[in-house]
Amino acid sequence: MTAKTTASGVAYDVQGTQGDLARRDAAMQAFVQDFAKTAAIHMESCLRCGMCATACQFYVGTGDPKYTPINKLKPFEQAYHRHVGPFAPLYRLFGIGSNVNVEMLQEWEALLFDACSLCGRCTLACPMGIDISELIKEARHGMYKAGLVPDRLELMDRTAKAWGSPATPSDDFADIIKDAGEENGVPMNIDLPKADYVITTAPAELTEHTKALADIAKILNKIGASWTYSSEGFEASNIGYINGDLELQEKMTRKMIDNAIAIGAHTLILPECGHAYGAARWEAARWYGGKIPLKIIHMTEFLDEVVASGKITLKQIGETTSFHDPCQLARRGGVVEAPRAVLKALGLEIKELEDHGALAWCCGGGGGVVSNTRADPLRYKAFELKKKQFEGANAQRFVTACGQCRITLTLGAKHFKWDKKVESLLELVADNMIV
Amino acid sequence: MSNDQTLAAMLRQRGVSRRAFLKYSSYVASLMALPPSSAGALAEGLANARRQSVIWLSFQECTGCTESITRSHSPTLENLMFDFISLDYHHTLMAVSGEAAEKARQQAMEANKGKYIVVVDGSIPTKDGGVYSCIAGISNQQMLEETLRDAFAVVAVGSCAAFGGIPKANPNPTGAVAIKELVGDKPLINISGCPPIPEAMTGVLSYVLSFGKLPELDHLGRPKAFFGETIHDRCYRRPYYERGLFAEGFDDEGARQGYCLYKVGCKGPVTYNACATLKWNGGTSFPIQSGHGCLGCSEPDFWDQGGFYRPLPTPLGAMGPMLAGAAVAGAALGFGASLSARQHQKTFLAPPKSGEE
Amino acid sequence: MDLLTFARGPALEIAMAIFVIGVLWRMVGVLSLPAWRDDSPPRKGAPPAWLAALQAIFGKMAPHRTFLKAGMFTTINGYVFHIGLAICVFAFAPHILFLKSLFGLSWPALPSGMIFAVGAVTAGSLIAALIYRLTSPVLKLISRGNDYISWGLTFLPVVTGLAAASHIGARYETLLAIHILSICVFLAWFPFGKLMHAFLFVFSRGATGIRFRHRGAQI
Amino acid sequence: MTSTCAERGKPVDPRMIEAVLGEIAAQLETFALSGECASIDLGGLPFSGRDREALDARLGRGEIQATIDLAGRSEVWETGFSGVWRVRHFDATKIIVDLVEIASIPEILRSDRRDAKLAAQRLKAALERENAVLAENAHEQ
Repeated sequence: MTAKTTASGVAYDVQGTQGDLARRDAAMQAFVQDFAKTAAIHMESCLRCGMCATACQFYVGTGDPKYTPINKLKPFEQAYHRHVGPFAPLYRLFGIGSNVNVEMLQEWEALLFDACSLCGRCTLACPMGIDISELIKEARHGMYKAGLVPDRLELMDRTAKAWGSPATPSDDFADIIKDAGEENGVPMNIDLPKADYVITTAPAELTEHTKALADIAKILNKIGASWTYSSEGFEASNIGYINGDLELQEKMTRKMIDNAIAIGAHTLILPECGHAYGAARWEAARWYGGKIPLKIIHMTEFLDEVVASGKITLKQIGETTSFHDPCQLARRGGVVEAPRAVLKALGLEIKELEDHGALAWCCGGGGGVVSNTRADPLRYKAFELKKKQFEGANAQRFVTACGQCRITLTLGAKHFKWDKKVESLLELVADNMIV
Repeated sequence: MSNDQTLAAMLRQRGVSRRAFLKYSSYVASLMALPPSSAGALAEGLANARRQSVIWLSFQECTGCTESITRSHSPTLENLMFDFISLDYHHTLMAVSGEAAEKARQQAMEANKGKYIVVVDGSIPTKDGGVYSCIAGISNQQMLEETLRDAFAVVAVGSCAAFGGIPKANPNPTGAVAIKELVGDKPLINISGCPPIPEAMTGVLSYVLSFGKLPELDHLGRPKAFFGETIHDRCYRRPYYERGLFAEGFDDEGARQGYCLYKVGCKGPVTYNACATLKWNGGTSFPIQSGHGCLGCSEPDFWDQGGFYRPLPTPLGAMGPMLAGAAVAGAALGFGASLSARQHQKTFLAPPKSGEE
Repeated sequence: MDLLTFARGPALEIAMAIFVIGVLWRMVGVLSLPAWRDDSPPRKGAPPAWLAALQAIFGKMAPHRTFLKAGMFTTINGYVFHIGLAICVFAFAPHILFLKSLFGLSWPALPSGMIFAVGAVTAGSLIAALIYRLTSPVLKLISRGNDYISWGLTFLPVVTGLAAASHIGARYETLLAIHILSICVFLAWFPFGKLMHAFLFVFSRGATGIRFRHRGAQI
Repeated sequence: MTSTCAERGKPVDPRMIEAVLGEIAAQLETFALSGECASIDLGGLPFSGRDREALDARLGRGEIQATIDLAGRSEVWETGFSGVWRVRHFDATKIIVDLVEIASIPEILRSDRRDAKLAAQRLKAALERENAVLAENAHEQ
């Protein structure tokens, strides 16, 4: 692993010992294999109108045209036209659609990883409906194969492979759960052979927000559900999904699903994590290879369910709050109403941000950006947009439903010496539940 | 009739004063849109001109052009034209025939060497040695070449002579060509039309007679005075075109209202001629006024423009079968491309190696 | 053969053939690629795929208000020249005759003067689009030859059409021939450049509509 | 050049007539100052029969009217404005040239001196012939 700089002064990381050509070929092969019908249609359709730039926090934050979302796809696009598009044979015959070289890929590493949080705002801005965010995620596959991803993300990848989680070895999981139970005075279930609910976690809960582990347990205990944590397949934040490591994505998905099936759960509860929702709720079936025989829901959806069903009652807080919609949950997941219903049940008056719901700005840290310290300056530019909207909404509280968003926003607040505390929806429910 | 006298002297003998030249010249000036003040110069030129020897050659034609000029609509005035010229040879009009006729032609050529005007109607067949039209034992091409040798200028009258016309229409079995293909560098005026407007013929001849030179011509060799504007430009139905009011057929309400005939195939917008202003049959009417679209008869290859009733902006060929074939070919290429892409996705760089493709 | 006969005859025939072959080649080539199967359970109340696609195809006609702030010019100008082009192409009597000869369908025309005015506005709007493309840093960066060629080949039929309608610059039959030839070039380029978006937008928007509405997400 | 039934229905366009009158007025002024003659061909203008009538009504009739009988009839008259003449040539039935002339006298009315020269010879010859006949008769008596 080495940090380097391209001729134009862009920092990039390199993994592995492949030669330049091998690296380029690995990327190209992965790019080429990735294209299915929808991606191909989208590759054909760009009008070069620049609308996507207006939607991208990294372009708006910096004003640098290279952060225009469609520009981040340049090498991927060239691979498409030269090898997959309907005129690819002509492109190859006449040697047009200039080929991608390793220098280009090095240059694009930062554009694909540092300057994209996979937030998908560009997709909504595109008049042709091109799902740019999805294409960037696919382009990352080739970058991973080429050993051209930010070192911090690659480190998490290797950790996840070795430990089953980028946060902690599987062997330590049971202890973390027990500790969280003791600290918060909540009885915990761990590694029960059979249960209706399996609770999964993301690194945020296993490191900074361990109270969340107890919070959900508290609620499940209250409703008298049969539930368990499991040392096997507890990790829902699928780092392969973010890094472009398809093998890891498949492995993590299968491990989590197979384990839940083995336990006989009818519901798998995903943690307060955005990408976990994208990877498990919408993509898991592809890796599982068919319909999954259990329900996969996000923590927020679960909270909405128990609150709406009246199984728990909540104290009325009676203050104003703004809600930060995690991109993968709201924009790309369709969960917009659920968190608001829960906030209302808590007696909170919602003061919406200027852009909220499906159109909310990203926290700036999604898609691995928060873990990739190299991207900090860019991330703070994005945070400023968010901060401005919070201040505009003028609410007392500031709630979200994603641990990574919460960490990103907290880091941003710290950087700008902003004294707003970012709260978790789960925590609010657990703390205000009438026992 | 002697050709040494001036026209003025000749007419004076018949008791006609110079006023006749002035009136005639006013008429020609008006026809050719010359400034009215030029009528004086034109009259003077005509009065001092000698009677012009004209040799009229008819080749692959229908005699419609001759019919047209002999029925010029202003007989009392335009008959003067026949006083100004000496029509020394014309199959249809001359009294003599056979060898006597050919002798008249030879005599006229001898007597007016370098000064006579050759008027041609009809196209020239060139295929198979020109056997498809012969007069007096020689092919039309031979007769034209022989007659042109000492001519002052050539006037190709009618679309057959000017552009090949109907004989040249697909598949052109006789290899007909326009006169301009055979005149070399002789000055040539094309007065196209099927038939041409008689005033255009008399106007042009008067101009040449008076000024001794050719009038201003367009890129097809036609006098701009008569072929400078399209039928559409001067059509009285033009306002309907601008307002989007069209006859859709020949017996619908639009046709009865006198709306624009563009949709039923009128070629007025691309046809240069003076029909809309001079009109026909003594200024009575012209095709569009009588309810039929312009055929475009004064334009090259008017017979092969896809049909008189096919609207101007439509493609000439029948596209249906071609497009069906193209669709099948396109779909096949598409499937092929997609199969090849799938294959390529599998095999591209599959056995690890450093070079690509 | 004069220029107009060439334009109305062989040129148009070849251009139409290229157009049809190219469009089908590209569309079939893309649409017959294999697709990922989505076995994830749809969000409760998600519309069926066809409806989801339609929702996106129509829904995407108006941008979300938040993107309008920065994208106002692109959006409004885009609407102006698209509607302008549609009016000029489909509401001008000679064009209707052309289309009728191909498809057998006909509809009422707008007055020529109105078409001329719309054509002039369209030409102005296209020029504005080009100026924007040449001056905006984002567009300068992402524009390719394709964008400029497609612009030029869209602009040409508009100006040659205006010239033909107003008889400016040359004789009418020459202007008409040039106009038709400009359309021939436009048609021949169409399948290979971004002009294809006239067909692709249905599938591009539709695919995203299906993906997003399946998830219960807004498009 | 000639009015036709199709055009006859056209309404009078007052702007066109005003424009022609303006042109006539300007040319007339020039003629008055410098003696320079001018001529306007109404056939070259998009004039209908009714337009001509309206124009002639505006110009009015002056003191002189003449008819020329030559290859069809011609009519010449001075309008109500001295120096402004109307010259109208007919073929057998219809107008073929229609002019407004600004001059002392329209050219067509003038007798050409070359014609006059011949006429003089003719007259002289006629007189001589007459005298000779008279002389012969006298001699016989």
